[in-house]
Amino acid sequence: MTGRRGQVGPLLTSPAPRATHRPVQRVVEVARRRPVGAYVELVLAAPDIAERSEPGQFVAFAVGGPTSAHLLRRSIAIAGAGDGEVTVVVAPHGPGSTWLAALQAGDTVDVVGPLGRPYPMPADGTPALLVGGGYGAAALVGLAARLRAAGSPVTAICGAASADRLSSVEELGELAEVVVTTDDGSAGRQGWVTDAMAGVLGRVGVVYACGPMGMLRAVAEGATAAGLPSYVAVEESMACGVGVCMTCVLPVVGEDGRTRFSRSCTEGPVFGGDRVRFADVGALPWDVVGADAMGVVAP
Amino acid sequence: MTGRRGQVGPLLTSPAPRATHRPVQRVVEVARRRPVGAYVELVLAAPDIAERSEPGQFVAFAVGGPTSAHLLRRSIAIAGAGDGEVTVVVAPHGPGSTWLAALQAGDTVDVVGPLGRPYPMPADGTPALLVGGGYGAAALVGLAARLRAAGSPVTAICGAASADRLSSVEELGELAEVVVTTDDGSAGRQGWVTDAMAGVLGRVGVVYACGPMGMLRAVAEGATAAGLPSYVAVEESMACGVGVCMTCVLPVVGEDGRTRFSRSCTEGPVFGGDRVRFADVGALPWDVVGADAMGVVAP
Amino acid sequence: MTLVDAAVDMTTALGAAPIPSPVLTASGCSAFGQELDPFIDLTAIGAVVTKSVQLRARSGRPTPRMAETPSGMLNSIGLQGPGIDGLLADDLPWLAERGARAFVSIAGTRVEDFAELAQRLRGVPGVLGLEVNISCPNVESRGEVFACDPVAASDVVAAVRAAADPAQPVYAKLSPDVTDIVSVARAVTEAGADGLSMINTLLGLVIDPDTMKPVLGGVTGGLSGPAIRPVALRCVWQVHQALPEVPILGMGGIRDGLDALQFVLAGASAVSVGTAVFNDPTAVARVHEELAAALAARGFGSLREAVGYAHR
Amino acid sequence: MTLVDAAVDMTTALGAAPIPSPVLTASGCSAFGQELDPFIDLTAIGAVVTKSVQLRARSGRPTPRMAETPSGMLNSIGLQGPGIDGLLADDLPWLAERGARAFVSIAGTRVEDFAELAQRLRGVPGVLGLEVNISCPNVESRGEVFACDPVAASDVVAAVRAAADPAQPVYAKLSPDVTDIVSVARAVTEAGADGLSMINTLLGLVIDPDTMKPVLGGVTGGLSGPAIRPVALRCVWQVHQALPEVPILGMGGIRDGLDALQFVLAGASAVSVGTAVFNDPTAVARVHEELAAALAARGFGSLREAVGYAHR
Ligand SMILES: Cc1cc2nc3c(=O)[nH]c(=O)nc-3n(C[C@H](O)[C@H](O)[C@H](O)COP(=O)(O)OP(=O)(O)OC[C@H]3O[C@@H](n4cnc5c(N)ncnc54)[C@H](O)[C@@H]3O)c2cc1C
Ligand SMILES: Cc1cc2nc3c(=O)[nH]c(=O)nc-3n(C[C@H](O)[C@H](O)[C@H](O)COP(=O)(O)OP(=O)(O)OC[C@H]3O[C@@H](n4cnc5c(N)ncnc54)[C@H](O)[C@@H]3O)c2cc1C
Ligand SMILES: Cc1cc2nc3c(=O)[nH]c(=O)nc-3n(C[C@H](O)[C@H](O)[C@H](O)COP(=O)(O)O)c2cc1C
Ligand SMILES: Cc1cc2nc3c(=O)[nH]c(=O)nc-3n(C[C@H](O)[C@H](O)[C@H](O)COP(=O)(O)O)c2cc1C
Ligand code: FES
Ligand code: FES
Repeated sequence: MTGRRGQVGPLLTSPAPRATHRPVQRVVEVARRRPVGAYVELVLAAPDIAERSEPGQFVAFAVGGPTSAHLLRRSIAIAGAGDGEVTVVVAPHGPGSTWLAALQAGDTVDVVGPLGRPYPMPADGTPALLVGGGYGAAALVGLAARLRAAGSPVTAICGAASADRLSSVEELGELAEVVVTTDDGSAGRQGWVTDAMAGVLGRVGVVYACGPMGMLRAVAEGATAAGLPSYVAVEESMACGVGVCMTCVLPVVGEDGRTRFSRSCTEGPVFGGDRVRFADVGALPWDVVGADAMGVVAP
Repeated sequence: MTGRRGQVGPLLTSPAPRATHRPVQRVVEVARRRPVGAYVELVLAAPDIAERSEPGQFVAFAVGGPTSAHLLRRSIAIAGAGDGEVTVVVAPHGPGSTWLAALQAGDTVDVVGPLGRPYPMPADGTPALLVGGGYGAAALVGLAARLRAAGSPVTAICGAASADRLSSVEELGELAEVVVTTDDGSAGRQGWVTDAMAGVLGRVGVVYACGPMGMLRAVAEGATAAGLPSYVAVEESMACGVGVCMTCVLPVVGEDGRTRFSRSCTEGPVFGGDRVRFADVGALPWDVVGADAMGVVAP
Repeated sequence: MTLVDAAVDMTTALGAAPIPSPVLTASGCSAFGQELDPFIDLTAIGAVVTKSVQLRARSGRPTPRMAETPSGMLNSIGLQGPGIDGLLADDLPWLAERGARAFVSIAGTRVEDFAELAQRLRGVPGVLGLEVNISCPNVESRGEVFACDPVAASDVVAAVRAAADPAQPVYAKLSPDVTDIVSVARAVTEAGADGLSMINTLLGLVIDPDTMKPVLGGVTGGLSGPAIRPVALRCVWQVHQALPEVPILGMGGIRDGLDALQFVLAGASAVSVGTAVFNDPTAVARVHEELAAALAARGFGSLREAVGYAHR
Repeated sequence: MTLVDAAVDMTTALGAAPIPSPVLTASGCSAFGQELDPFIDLTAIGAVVTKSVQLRARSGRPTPRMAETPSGMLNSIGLQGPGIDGLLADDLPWLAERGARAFVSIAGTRVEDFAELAQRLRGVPGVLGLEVNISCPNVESRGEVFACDPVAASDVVAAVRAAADPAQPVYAKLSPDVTDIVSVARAVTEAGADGLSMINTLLGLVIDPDTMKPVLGGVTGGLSGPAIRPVALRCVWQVHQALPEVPILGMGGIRDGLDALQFVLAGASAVSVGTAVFNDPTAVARVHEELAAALAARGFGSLREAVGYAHR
């Protein structure tokens, strides 16, 4: 297990580079809205954001309107950008995402984006595996298109707990060979995305993933074990999305081999899969830079 | 000036009695919405409230929906009740009334009502003058209908700063002889409602008013000077609307001749015009019951 | 839902006085109970905590008495109320007649006032116990608030405990506006408090951008509502941590069952719902239902099992 | 609008250091400024108040580090930062190069730490002055927070004032979690503080209803945002009332120009915008514009005229 305590061998990934464009803030209109299984797809008329965004980036919404008690922004992956529009897929969960999912065509919303670092591209033509969990698959659509344009054959695995929690299967189907898995077998194969990965790893050169942390960990570990570089878009709790609050950190191994608490909004959300110390998320390992000043000593 | 410090002669009014029905709380749907000049008229599908309400009462809305930072209810006079519907006229002002005014047909809102004491009725057939300032005129429509049904000839004066701030002129026109005044002369006579009152006081037996405090004071003083009983619906800042918070008090002379800080939500909003000590609103006169315990001594 | 509720034993106690529900009104936020009668069953809630009463009738402060603030409000009512005579003549008999329990909040500006109030309330039917509102200025100490000084606070509590009906538990109501709430809690407990009510409002101020003066006639006022909930929970947590045997009546921004659950988990064996009643007159009863459902969903057989659970 | 703005003189000062705008970032709420560069002109705002820096680089606390609360949030970042070496090597040169003013927040757990930091910052280009974050546990006093004890707080401020560049004003940042904020303000002013930053966060707690444990790894955290604004305003009001000559950098829940106006009217000669930046990355610049327009609309020719106006 590279990139973790007791690390063996060199890392397979370089840190994802910054995006080309800087973010902007806009009040935009919802152009269209469509329920998709358990989710809601919103298409925003947001040309300034659409033209700047790259696959893997996200936007951050202010929620609740002028009377809102909810101050913090909600980060949502960009599921598509083009023709002046940005698409997102929202899973109603807490108060903010529920409010977002209830937006109607014609409503306006304050959004900042594009934010975060995009998925780095492999050498042209490198066969790629994309793994999406739940609404995470939506974030991979733009990447699949860009990979195809660069000559990469693309295989995509979309997994979810049940059929209604799958997303973007159709969109990915136009760009890639798609395998579907569900925990309950209500669509595709019954099982986890990692079960489906096994057969594909041998014929790709890079792995990309987006979805819940447990899945990202399993995908990254599988890729690393197979000697493949992987890039994962993590989902840490974020307050600002723009890099100023320091709430969204997780332990990531840097280029110098040292682990730092890195902000997933500005240094991520895309990290090298072998650089994220998944097992230590939520903990403070002694070898994180600055842990000594917190009174944590080497064992 | 009766009912004030240096009071002369007996009071002309009895305190308004309680309403017949107790209030209920309901989540109701907006059936229709219509902009009226500077205001918005909302018609609510609220049969339980409609059937219980009497002219002069009000309802209290929770504002901002599930994500709201605004905890306190907004009190709005009932401008009409019948056929299972309750009508209100909202002037967008601060965040809560602006939110209410933006409600659309089909939206739901949490409302408590009917609240407060209604206008007491005079002896059948007593000619009555109704004076409404701004959106306050809306609250008089139901009263006009009830008075007419009891055989009272009704004259109504509707006043406002400008034409777009008048309300319910048409509705009142079907029930009463209506005089319109505006400060800027953009509709009706230029001037104040009190200018128009002078000519009418001689031929009525009771005066009712709803509108801003300055106007209520002038109307009440005019009626009292003419020896006429008057009933005014006051507008004090309210936090709960149901009588539990004690924020909405003003100095009112009780049946025993003593002044108390009375809650305008449950002991009002309708008070005898000669019982409200308008000049002392916002002050703590020494002769208010319990002022001595606050350290205020008789001069 | 009803079945689930029935499964959780929601009984608790204020000191030694048993109550059927852990959810009470908060002093000053439900007057003397009557106005909530159209909305909830007053006999089913834990108790009606009455508006703080003093010896004499009080007019309270002039208006404006409130300002809405983000997720909260500021008030400066000035303890308007009928005085102990009015309370004994009108309000307590009304509650007793209906079978509702009253937890009477008493206030004063000298130690003797509090003692006299406790004395007058001995054996009064329907009076379950006393909540001592020590967030009042102490006239004998240049107006410093009793609750801000462990010694002054203990003096009041000791005098009340000595004068009060032994069957009536005495709860001291603490202010969060202190450097060390645990030391105040310890002092009043040693002085004989049977439990602690916490928290009272935080001292706040709002300026009207139009008049450019403080909104409230009294300049400052008390901040309440969901805005202060994290501060209230921290106080309950700290005091339960230090004094696990002392019963706590928790309050401060409780609006729904999960809010109440947080207070219970932090160490409160009962809760008061205050400002939320202004938003929803059924709040006290609703919070009871929601708390019962939340406890059931988490596998608790009784409220008592959950008290202080977050410390384990 | 632009014409109206131009009419109001918005210049002010931190101690003796003049600044072109009274609106600053708040420590810990805009990192070291860089991330706001896409959204606002960093040279036009009063200053970038940097995240509190300590002698050594710090990892900060493990996640979760925050919880959203009604109209606010709780945080327990644990002062993650590069340490003074990193600050001097990277962050301050970046700001200085851009022509942005830095008001450097320093923190430590012993008096000597603070003094050493002040010493290291002497004469550093672009460093306008120092904000002393005394809301840190004092390792020499069983972890009691410096800001909660007038003596410990003054010790820190005296040491910093003695070690710091005389051209750099020293502001002491006060905590609201005290019984008497005026006595702390008086003590640190007498110890040499050129001004006061107020307020820091309130100590709060949130319990996760699912895990039934405190949300934050650090158990308690700091409450910020509009929820605490009335408390912050009260603190500014009280201190300005008692010490009208002492400059105040006001903060706590400022979200728009009218919020900032309230602080100015209460006695602040400059303000910091903290948590609101998380909601709106342009907040600092927007608040400047809105405050200028609000002052103009009220007939003020300059910001200075409005400082403390509500007391008159
Ligand atoms: C890079 C990124 C991309 C994401 N993409 C999507 C997406 O495409 N579709 C989707 O439905 N959701 C997505 N999420 C998750 C989404 O941000 C959270 O579900 C949402 O913020 C929760 O808000 P809430 O009001 O429902 O919950 P609450 O728990 O009330 O949120 C409170 C606060 O915590 C933060 N928070 C809580 N959970 C998360 C989380 N999982 N991630 C980040 N912040 C969180 C919120 O932003 C908010 O500031 C993404 C998160 C990240 C970090
Ligand atoms: C009996 C009664 C009847 C009313 N009828 C109408 C009506 O028919 N149409 C209409 O547009 N308005 C009416 N009002 C006024 C209306 O209640 C306020 O304008 C509204 O509450 C202001 O809310 P806001 O969010 O706009 O302002 P904010 O200033 O943000 O309100 C903050 C708080 O103060 C209270 N408050 C502020 N101003 C008033 C006020 N004037 N009266 C009562 N509470 C206030 C609010 O209810 C809220 O609790 C009536 C008020 C009363 C007391
Ligand atoms: C309008 C109002 C009046 C209050 N009056 C009293 C009072 O008389 N005595 C008292 O001990 N507390 C009083 N309180 C404080 C509440 O009982 C409670 O401690 C505080 O509001 C926090 O709870 P909440 O956020 O649920 O309202 C009052 C609060 C409000 C909002
Ligand atoms: C995430 C976060 C981090 C903070 N870090 C610091 C800090 O390092 N040093 C400090 O003095 N204050 C810090 N604060 C406090 C703020 O500077 C400010 O005093 C407080 O949040 C109140 O202002 P606000 O409501 O505008 O945020 C922090 C606040 C937040 C929300
Ligand atoms: S979300 Fe604020 S720094 Fe990442
Ligand atoms: S509005 Fe609460 S008592 Fe009248």
